[in-house]
Amino acid sequence: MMKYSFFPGCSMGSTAKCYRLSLEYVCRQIGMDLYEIDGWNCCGATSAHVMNEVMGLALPALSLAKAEKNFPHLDIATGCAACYSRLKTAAHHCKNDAGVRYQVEKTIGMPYEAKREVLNFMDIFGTEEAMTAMQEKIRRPLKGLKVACYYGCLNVRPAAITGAPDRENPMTMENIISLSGADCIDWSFKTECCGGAHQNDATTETRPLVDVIIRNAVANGAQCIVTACPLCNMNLEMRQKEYERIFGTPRIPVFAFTELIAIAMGAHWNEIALDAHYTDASKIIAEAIRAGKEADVK
Amino acid sequence: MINEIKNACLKAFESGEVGYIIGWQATRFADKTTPLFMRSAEDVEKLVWNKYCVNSTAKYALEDKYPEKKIGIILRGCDSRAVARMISDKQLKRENLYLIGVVCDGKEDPICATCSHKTPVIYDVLIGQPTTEEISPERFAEVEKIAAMTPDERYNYWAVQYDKCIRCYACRNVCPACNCVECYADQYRTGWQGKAHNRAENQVYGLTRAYHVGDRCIECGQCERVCPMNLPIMSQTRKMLKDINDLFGPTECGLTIEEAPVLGEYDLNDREEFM
Amino acid sequence: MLLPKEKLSEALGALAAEANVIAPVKWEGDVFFMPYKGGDVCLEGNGKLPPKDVLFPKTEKMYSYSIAKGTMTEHNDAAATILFGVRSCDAASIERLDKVFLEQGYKDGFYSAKREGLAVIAMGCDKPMATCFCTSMGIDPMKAEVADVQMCPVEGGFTVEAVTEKGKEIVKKWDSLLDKKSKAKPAKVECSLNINVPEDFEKKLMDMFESPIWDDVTKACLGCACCTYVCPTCYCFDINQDVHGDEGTAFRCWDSCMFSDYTRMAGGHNPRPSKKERLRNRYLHKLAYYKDRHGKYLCVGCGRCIANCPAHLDITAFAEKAMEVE
Amino acid sequence: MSVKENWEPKILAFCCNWCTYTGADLAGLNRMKYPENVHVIRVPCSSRVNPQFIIRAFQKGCDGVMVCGCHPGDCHYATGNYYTRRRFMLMKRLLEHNGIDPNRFVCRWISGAEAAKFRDVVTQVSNQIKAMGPNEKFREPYYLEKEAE
Amino acid sequence: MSRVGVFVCHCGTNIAQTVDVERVAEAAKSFPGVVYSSTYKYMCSEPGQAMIKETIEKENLDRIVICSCTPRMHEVTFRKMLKGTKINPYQLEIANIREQCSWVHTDKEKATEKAINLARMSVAKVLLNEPLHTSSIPITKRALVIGGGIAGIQAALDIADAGHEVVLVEKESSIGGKMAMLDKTFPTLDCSACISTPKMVDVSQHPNITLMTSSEIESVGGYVGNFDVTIRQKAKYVNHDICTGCGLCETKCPTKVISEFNQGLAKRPAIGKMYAQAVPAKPVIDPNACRKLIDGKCGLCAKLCPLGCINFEDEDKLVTEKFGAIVVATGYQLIEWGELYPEYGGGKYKDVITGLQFERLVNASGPSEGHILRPSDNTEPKTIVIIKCVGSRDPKKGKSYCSRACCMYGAKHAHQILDKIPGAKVVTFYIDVRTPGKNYEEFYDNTRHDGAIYVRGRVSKIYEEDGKLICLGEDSLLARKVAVKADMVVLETAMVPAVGIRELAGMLGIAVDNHGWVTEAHPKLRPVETQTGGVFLCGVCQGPKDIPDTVAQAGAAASKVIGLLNKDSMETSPMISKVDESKCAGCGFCVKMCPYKAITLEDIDVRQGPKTVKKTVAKINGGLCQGCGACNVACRTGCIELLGFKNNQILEEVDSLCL
Repeated sequence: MMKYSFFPGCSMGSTAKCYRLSLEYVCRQIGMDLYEIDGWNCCGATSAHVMNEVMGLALPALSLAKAEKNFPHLDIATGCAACYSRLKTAAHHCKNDAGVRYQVEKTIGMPYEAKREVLNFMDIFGTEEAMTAMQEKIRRPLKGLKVACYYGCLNVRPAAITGAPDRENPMTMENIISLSGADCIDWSFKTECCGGAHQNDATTETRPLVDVIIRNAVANGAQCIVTACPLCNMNLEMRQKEYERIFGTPRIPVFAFTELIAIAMGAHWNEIALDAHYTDASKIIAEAIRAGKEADVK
Repeated sequence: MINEIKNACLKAFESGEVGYIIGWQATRFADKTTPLFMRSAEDVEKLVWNKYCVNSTAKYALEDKYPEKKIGIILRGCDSRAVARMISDKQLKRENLYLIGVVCDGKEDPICATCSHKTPVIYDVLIGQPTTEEISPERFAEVEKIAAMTPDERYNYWAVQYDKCIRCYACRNVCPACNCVECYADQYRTGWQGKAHNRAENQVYGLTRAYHVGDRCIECGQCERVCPMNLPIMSQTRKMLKDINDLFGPTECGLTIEEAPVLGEYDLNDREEFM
Repeated sequence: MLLPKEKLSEALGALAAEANVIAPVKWEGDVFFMPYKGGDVCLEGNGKLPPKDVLFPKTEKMYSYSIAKGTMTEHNDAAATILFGVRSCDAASIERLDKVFLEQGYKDGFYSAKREGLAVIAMGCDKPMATCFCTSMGIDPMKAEVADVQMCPVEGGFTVEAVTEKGKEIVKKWDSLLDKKSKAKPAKVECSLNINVPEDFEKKLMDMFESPIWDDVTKACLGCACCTYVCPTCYCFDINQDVHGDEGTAFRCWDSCMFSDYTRMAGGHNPRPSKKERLRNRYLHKLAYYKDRHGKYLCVGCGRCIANCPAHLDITAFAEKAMEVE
Repeated sequence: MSVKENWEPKILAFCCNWCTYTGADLAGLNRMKYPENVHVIRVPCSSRVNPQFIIRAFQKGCDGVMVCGCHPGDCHYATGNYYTRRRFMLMKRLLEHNGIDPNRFVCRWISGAEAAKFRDVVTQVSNQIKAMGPNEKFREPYYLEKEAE
Repeated sequence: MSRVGVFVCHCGTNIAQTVDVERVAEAAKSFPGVVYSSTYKYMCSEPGQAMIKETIEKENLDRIVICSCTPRMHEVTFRKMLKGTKINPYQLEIANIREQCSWVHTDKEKATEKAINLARMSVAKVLLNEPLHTSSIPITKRALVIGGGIAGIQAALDIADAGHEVVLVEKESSIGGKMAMLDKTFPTLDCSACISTPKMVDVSQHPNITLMTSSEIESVGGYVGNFDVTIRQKAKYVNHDICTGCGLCETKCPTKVISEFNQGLAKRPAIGKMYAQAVPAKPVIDPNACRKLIDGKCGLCAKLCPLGCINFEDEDKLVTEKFGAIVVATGYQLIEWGELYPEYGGGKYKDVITGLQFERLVNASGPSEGHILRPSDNTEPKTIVIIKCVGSRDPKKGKSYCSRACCMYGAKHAHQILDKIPGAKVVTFYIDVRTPGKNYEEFYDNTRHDGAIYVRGRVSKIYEEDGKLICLGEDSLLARKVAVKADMVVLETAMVPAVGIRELAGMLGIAVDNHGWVTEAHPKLRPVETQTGGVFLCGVCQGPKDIPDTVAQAGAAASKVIGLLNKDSMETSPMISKVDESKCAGCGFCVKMCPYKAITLEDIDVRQGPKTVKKTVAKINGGLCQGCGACNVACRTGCIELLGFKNNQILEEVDSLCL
């Protein structure tokens, strides 16, 4: 039963277009239904809980409460690492601390019992059911494509809230990407910080962070980086031209992990807006598809 | 309810394991019952179950520590806690007992108002529907009433009570927590307790017994029931229980058969008030 | 003669002027025989504890000594007392105690001093309690054995009849209050609890020493001393010292045959090791041994042991069961 | 309660041999001064003091009782004073429940080096009890009669 | 009626100045039981004691009270004095009228009054004193040492040299422990093998020492002087009696498994000595590696062995022996840093090694014959990073304590690298450098002088990039980030207690703290003894320490054992608790309260009417009971009483105060 209530988050509709379209494509392919929570609101991302503790929990809790009202028996799925972190923290505190639950319920003006789990798409696609469903739909394996899976921070940390088994060397994305036929490389900067929101206000300090990540990926043979969070995606890809000018950082495309799966399932460029990438990605993809076909022929 | 208990007794006798079963029987007075020791099926007829079954049946098992066959006991909630008390004090062996638990409906005894365990905590067979239990708010009412007095008032209150005491030791002989082989009061040579009947000796007896059973008292109320002079003995042990509650965490005694009394334990982060 | 009800406290007040009067008074929820200090007297039922405390106190200081002063003094200062409101059963118990303390060769000095100074004003029973069975023990509720003055409750007051010289002096003090003309006679009264004790019941009981009924009769007993300490005719005592360095006192205090250490001998042997033997001994003493020696039952049927026994044992139930045994 | 002029209270102190008794000796060694009312009974460990002794002391006419031992954790017998702490927390409250004035029963931890603390505690307790006057509660009739003479 | 003598001492003027001793003696005459009282200037002096002895004879006294100074001073003296008389030394009470009376009061009247009270209390107690006799328990003159590291070896040698029999039990197939793995030892840099192997040989050749390797403690019973210990001698599958240790089997054995001794840096055959200089120098078969034992194939070594020592049907043997004393020397192991520090690669990178692995690399008899080579590609590393406090001083991830020796052996490693690899670069990341010993600081200075770079800060991440290990860290003194491209990283990991210490402590009845280090009787005053009589400890099992401290403690523990075993029997203090079994109900409240586990519940036969039945009663082991009296209060019936402080004695003392 692959049914989830869906919290899209702000970037899914805008900067993370590729992620959104490929995600919907894959869901269509494997028959997973996402029911968008009607009247969902901003999850507070990295700023709300800094300003006010209760507000930081109430904002996500409001959407969770609405989800609990509309679909009381569905877990909540969300794509962005920040939304995932905030929703999960709110659910965690409301479940375990009656005092916090009371304050949150008073603020949002409706009951919220935190009965359902909050999941990100790596958890969802990593389930047995989803993996077998995707396996059947793979038609164009991307043979030989070297991929570096990048998790960032909030998808994995803090372990107390996310429950990630291994916070230094997670492997959930690798298992999913290997379905698409691509080879995931072993590298050391999977969970290093990409600078997050500070890429806008403290660029000089955070610029080297992305440089080091990309260098380590390339040094370990990666042709592209795959992420599961629109913010990481944007930080790693958008300013590569500028880094190349300053540090001479090599340029490699950065995909959302659902894009590779969608391509491997046979999605056409414009169906998943592949051309919207800052760094041209079509060449290595085409090459990998061709290698995939030859392997089929043999 | 009475027939179910009788059937349980008959079944116990048929099983052949049980030597005798302790229950209640009527007396010539309508408002009194006396303990009944059923040895065979005919005795079971005499069994009664009404609101006057106030005697505790548990402590009689102490007199027969090496029975050939099992001792059957019909247990109300407080009797089951008495059996649990004596087992965890290693004075009774669980395998020597065949326990018929009966969910109590409250008896003609003031203690039943603050009873928190109408359902027996330990039994081989249970009769009646287990009820939801919670500790009654009135549990420490008596203690708080005394605590509100000034020290002198408190002393005078107790002085009057202990002037009444005739040292018949009924409270000791009925209390399941008082299960020593030889009571300190009977060891006249050691000199703990004088024989004279005066207020000071009675106070020594009252306080010593309260301290001895304080951390193991199961609040069955038998001591107050049996006292011919109606002394408020329970308020002494309940004072100890209230302090144990406040100082070392909520306690109710006689709920399990391996219970570690509070005074036999220590905890490094107990409250420190003697610095 | 008749003493009107409303004049009673005045009458007692008159007596209290010269001697100390002990009367049944309500204290702490029960009726006790206590020194009378005015106020009203409670005449329903009987005292929780028997009036024997007046003659045979719970704790009685007998002698005290001091090595430093080299002295030994006896404490036997018995003041004249008037015991009011004594029921026939308690009066009978006084007669039993007299026989034990005074008529067995050795006259107990302490008891006899108190007994001489005592005047007993008996009060008949018009409403015996549920546990009373004095009639079955050959006691007339309206006629006390050792009474100096016999009073009986009647309509509107109490009949007064002086029996002994002491009685006459007391009645003289009440002269002004008495209505001499009234011819009221107390009605006959019967106890609700009756056991018709057969002739030579004591012989039968004594032969039943080894009978199996003792097991089930005594099984429910808790072995406490409640019955002995509320019984008007129990007269066992223990003498002990209260030593303080080089001075001390010897005192006499109640003891009970139901206690384990009552018959424990040096070396630990105990002829009555368990409660079975002890309760048997108590029942036989009340219903057999004393009657066998002195012709009267030691049990006066006051019913206090039945009312106060924690395990609700009942001497009359035992008696009935004993009668059934051949 | 009028206090007779030159009445001196009698105070009993159970002191554990390894800590408080040593501290008391040290106070003597340093010639510290404290009132004469406190009489020390030496016990191997404060866990040897049976709370029934406290009742006995009041019965036999003491005006105040102290129980002193090592600080928890320093006990020569490792866990002795943990039990002492629990026993006397409960007995102190039971005595108060029965009318004994809380200041008449004091339990303090005094180590072998705290001679000054021993003196201060003893002085404070005896002054307190001197102010309170003789203890009428729990006393045996013998003492009440002796006082009457 | 007893005849008590009261002797009041003037103590020069110490007492007489503020206590009217004559009046005390006079008042004492009126106490019940007192037949004689007198005073003397110095009761504890020779003439004083003579006067007392003479009076005892003349007045036919049977108990005495001495009012003098504190009993903690002269109780022993007066008890010795009474040994010479007909009075039992314990029929004596001392009233402290000096430290707690004359010295602390000024008012003579009140002080005398108090002295009389104290005297009366002592007389009241002495009237109830019973004669007590010290009982003695035999001492088996054999010692058991658990653990064959340098601590166990040194303790065993010292005890054996004193002429006592020692059994040294070692879990591994050879003694030597961690020291045998080391190359050099700080601060003198003398070779570890050179100073430890001679001692190991001494152990094997010492007539008084029985060596039991591949053996573990199964169970411990009894008490000080009379421990009966069951030892499980695990199957060796090789008959050591006839084996000469030629090593033929070792060379021919086909299966190769990871060598634990070499910390996983090399392989070892299924049969063989733990290491070259192993003592006993005889091979042992590893049951979970040998193919013959696992699936019945092979058995080559049995065929080849000229003397036929191999026996595949060998089984564990349980041996029970009696011992007088036990020394725990179980040592330590290094913390499993893999799961705790994933940021250092969690064991993925081959070239991130622990201190002991480095010791094996730099050790001449190690897998690389002393050349420091990278385990990944056996090339000589040029830049080496040493990280200290991995797992130590880190309550969140590892242990909260400092492991004491790593600063010194870290500096030693730096020195060895600079010594063996010319032009090598050593960067040591540290929090603080601790050099707490003789010539330690000088050794550390020389190392820095030789060129070791010390960076104050922790390494936050190690990752591999084109063959190099990039260590990201910070230099908190210069407040700047540091990244070192290293060829090899040595982690100085924390020491943790040896596996199985909690079970062993449970068997011995000794305590371990929350980390698992054995709790000593007193950290400063009794560091090598434990709470249980007859059980001693030495070495790292008590807490992290270096070799000099370990050997010093081993000597101390040995001296304690020798002190105990020199006596044929041990006097137990007579002031122990005794149980009156007729009144004991077997409720067991006292058992839990005894800190020394001296009380056990046992069944005894009791006649109850015609039948004899089993009755549970408490029994006290005189050897273990230290006389604290806690059990006396636990017993409501009062049937367990501390001799010398019985309930009636203390009650009499309380009563006599207010007469």
